[in-house]
Amino acid sequence: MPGIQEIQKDLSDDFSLLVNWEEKYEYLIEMGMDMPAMKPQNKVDKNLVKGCQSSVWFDVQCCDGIMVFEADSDSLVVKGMVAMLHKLLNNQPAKDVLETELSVFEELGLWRHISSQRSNGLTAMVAHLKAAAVDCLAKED
Amino acid sequence: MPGIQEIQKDLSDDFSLLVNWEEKYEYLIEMGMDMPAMKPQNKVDKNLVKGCQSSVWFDVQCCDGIMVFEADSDSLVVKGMVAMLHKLLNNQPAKDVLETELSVFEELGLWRHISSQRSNGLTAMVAHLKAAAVDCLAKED
Amino acid sequence: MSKDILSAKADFPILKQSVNDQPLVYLDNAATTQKPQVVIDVLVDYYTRLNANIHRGNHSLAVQATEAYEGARRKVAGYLNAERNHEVIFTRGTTESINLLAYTYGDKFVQAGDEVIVTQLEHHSNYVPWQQMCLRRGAIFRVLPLTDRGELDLALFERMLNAKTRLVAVNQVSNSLGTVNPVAEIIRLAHAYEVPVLVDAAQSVQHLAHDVRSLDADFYVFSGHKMYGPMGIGIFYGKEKWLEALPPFLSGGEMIETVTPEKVTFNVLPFKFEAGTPSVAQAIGLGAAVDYLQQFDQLELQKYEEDLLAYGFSLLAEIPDLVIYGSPAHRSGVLPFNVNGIQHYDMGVLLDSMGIAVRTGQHCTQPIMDALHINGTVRASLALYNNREDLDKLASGIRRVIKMLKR
Amino acid sequence: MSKDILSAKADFPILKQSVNDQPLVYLDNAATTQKPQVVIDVLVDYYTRLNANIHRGNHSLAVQATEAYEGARRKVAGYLNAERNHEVIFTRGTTESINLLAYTYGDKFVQAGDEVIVTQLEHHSNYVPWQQMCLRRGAIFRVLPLTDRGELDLALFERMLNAKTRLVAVNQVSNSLGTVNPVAEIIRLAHAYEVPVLVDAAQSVQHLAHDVRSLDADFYVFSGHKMYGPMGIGIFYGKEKWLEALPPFLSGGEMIETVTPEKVTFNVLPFKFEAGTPSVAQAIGLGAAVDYLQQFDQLELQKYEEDLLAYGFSLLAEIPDLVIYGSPAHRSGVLPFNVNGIQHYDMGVLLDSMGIAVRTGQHCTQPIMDALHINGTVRASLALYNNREDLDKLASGIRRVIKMLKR
Ligand SMILES: Cc1ncc(COP(=O)(O)O)c(C=O)c1O
Ligand SMILES: Cc1ncc(COP(=O)(O)O)c(C=O)c1O
Repeated sequence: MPGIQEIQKDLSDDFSLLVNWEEKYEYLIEMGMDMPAMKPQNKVDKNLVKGCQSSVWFDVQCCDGIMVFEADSDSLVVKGMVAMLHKLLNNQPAKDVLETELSVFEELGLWRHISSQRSNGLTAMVAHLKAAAVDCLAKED
Repeated sequence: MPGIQEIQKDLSDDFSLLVNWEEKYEYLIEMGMDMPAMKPQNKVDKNLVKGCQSSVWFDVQCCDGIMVFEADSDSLVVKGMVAMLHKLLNNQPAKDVLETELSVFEELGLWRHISSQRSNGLTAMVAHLKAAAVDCLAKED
Repeated sequence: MSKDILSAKADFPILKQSVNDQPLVYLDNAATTQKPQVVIDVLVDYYTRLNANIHRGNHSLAVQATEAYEGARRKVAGYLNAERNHEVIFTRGTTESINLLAYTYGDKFVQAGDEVIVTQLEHHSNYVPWQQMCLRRGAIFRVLPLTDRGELDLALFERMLNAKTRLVAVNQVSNSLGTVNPVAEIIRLAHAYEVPVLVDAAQSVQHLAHDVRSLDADFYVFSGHKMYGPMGIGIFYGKEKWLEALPPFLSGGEMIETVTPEKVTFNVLPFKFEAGTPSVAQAIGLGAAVDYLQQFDQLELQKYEEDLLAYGFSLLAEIPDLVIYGSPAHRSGVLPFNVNGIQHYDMGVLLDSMGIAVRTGQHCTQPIMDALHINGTVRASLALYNNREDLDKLASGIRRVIKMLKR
Repeated sequence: MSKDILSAKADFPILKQSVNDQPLVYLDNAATTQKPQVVIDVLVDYYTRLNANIHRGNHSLAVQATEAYEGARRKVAGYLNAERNHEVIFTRGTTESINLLAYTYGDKFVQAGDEVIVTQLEHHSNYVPWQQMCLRRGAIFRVLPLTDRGELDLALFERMLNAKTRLVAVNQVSNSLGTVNPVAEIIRLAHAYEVPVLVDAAQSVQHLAHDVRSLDADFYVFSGHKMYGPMGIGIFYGKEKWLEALPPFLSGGEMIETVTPEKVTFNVLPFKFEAGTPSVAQAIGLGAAVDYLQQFDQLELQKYEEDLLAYGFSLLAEIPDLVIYGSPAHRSGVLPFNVNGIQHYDMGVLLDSMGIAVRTGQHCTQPIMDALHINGTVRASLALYNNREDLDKLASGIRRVIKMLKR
């Protein structure tokens, strides 16, 4: 399993081949479609990260300090972002999730739109996953 | 007795000799000081044209359609303006007071400051005298 | 000679921009319009030549700034055909204007058990202030429902009116469906019960006729920023008799005549309702926007915008799976839609990636969304600088998005 | 390296102007300050590159405008050393901020028989809203008198405080006398009774220390236009616990979470208090003004302004028949005076003829004028761009006027 930094680098390389915003979004949406489906019974209110215009569900499990999660969104754009987070953080040690800076989002610029949205933004999603990582580590002690 | 238009012309000529604002104000203030004093017993509330920062009194009489008035102000600048109105309109037929456009104020520019003040402005004073002229004509009929 | 409408686009510097490497197509005009260079210039000129606090000053800057501010009031009064300049009060915008009335009218004229009528077509800004006022006063908040076509039912409205009705608040054009409401009729019916009517003209004053006297509106409110003027300025118009009857809202400098610890006396209209230092630059900017608008022949402008809207709908109608909301007899400025199976949010983000700015979501009209059983729409909305090319790009953008998402 | 204060004058384009054929000497800064070019530029940039309605939009302009607006909030919060950004609410200005509190705090926390304390040193904007609120709520409006020196008497204030006191409202610097009030002490004394304090910082935030946390102010309000920012924007700062406890003031778009005919739920801070489209451009402009101010070393700036004021008083003291009002131990920004036998109005108009802008009259502080038994003063007031030459011109201008009028 490659580390978060390595995956960031790969993603960044992939995106650098795309010439414009449309292509980047297309790629992102494809990533969303390729992400493993979330079990319907996990799409419950307690897993909902509530947003303004779209909903995101995260079901996070913690096994021996490793974070494992499923996720989904009713927006395909947001789902693409979720898939990117999934690629980066699923199956990673909670410690790394907590400590690694996710510079790739900044780098790609694509996220500006979504990240500054009040509550369903990328910032909120990352914060949600980092909080889960904290819980995960706490359980471990 | 020269007519209002004639006096306007004279005033305008006098002022045209003055090179700057300060000189114009000096001249104006002198006019105020030279104006015949108002009888103290006439400086009563009913003759007050109330203003924001200075007070003006007008005591207007009407004899055979001729307007005769005394006036004063606690501001020397305003008193100068009042004196100018006195020079223009005192002893003039009410009919002329009502009908003549007082273009001299516009011309001199000096009045901009005072005329746009909310209530103690030149506009208010002229309106007061024109209203008195209407009364004067009404009495005559 | 009135100005050519097709020349307008060149007057708006922001429209020359690229967004996401594409030339900007701005179709979010119901949220806020862009500003012509003349309005921007007036702001710069104000701050570089005139800036001063107004009304109480005797120095030259203060006098000139006061004249410019009061000049702007006269321009707005002229634009609205108000009977008196002092019937025009400057506020921050539509929302503040409505709250001003809700507080002052509520305190003075609304008692427990009285009724206030709004419609289901209102923006939150013309809904919540009345609801809150009714809660404060123990009054009954009544909502005229919209019909299946997205219109108001006049017969139903007439039945809602009664001796307990104290006020009617209605918009002239709905910001989320574009429905043009029969406000003249509503006013006539309400006046039969001696009930005053507030017209929310936020979406109409810049597009339709704007004559408060022939409309016989008691109150008429709108925002400068939606009619090519600066942010942070709006209008509260009220008939003199009402403005005289209402108590002041905000208190402080400027609206005071005399003050003692026991008592104050208030200043005359319009100052009674303009407490504190007003937004001088913005008011003058709004005056410049009015001047800009009045360069056009008003009927021609209305016709141009109507044709453009019809053209937009004809393009949308051809797109498979696209649903247009509402089918009112008369619509202005707004194209509300969704594509089946595509989230409005995704549509908005992806159109933006092509440089096309639209708005998505509930548009501050949750009651309408609830009535339509949806959680939002895509809304394209027009201004005088839009043209057919913009709408062609919108239509092909939508088709692109459908292709991207429906595989 | 901090910026040289003597270089500031060149940053303000309006100061290069002539008024009445004389170079402008602007000494009406307590009414409103002039704006540096950087603030004007930010407004132009906003309208030519960013303009959009904020918060609810997904398109690029809306996102960028939202970021710029929230960035301005962060700048102001930083400038005030607020604990949280959402404790900073944008309003139109000091007057609206005070009314916001008077309405919301009054409704929730003030009952018949309760007491509210203001001082005789207040501007009408921090006097009348409390008086009106007390009238609405049946509460007692108490006014702390000023001393012969034009100061507040802390011992007397302490005696006025009691278990019925609900709020204290006081300015940090008086706009008509320049008195610097001991607000830290006042807050300490009031907090001993668990009474919150509103600090009217309209005349202090731009001149003195501005740290709401070390001051422990519950509410702190001021106007952008008096601190080199645009017209029509101001700040209502409140401690989070108070902002959470207060009901909303204006209602409408933006401050709503959900709406049904029966009920609304309100948005989180700061949005709960920002109903309707905010003044986006002006907020960003205020942020630019904060950036501008922070280029200077704050202590050096304060020292510069203090020295300048002392210099001004030393010049005035030499003029025969000139009366200076008040003699407080600590004064900021304001030179209030009259010349015996000369109407303040005449002084103002004639100084203006020499290009010198001062303000004359009551300065929206009738209670102070009543206490001093006068009907007005001449007020020269300073900003960071003023220098000794301006004050030399003022002094010789006053001497000229005396010569013109006293013959
Ligand atoms: C001390 C003080 N408070 C309040 C105000 C009112 O400020 P604004 O008119 O900007 O609302 C002023 C402005 O003159 C002031 O000097
Ligand atoms: C119909 C309608 N009413 C009221 C408003 C509120 O206007 P503002 O946000 O400028 O106060 C809007 C703006 O979206 C609107 O469209």
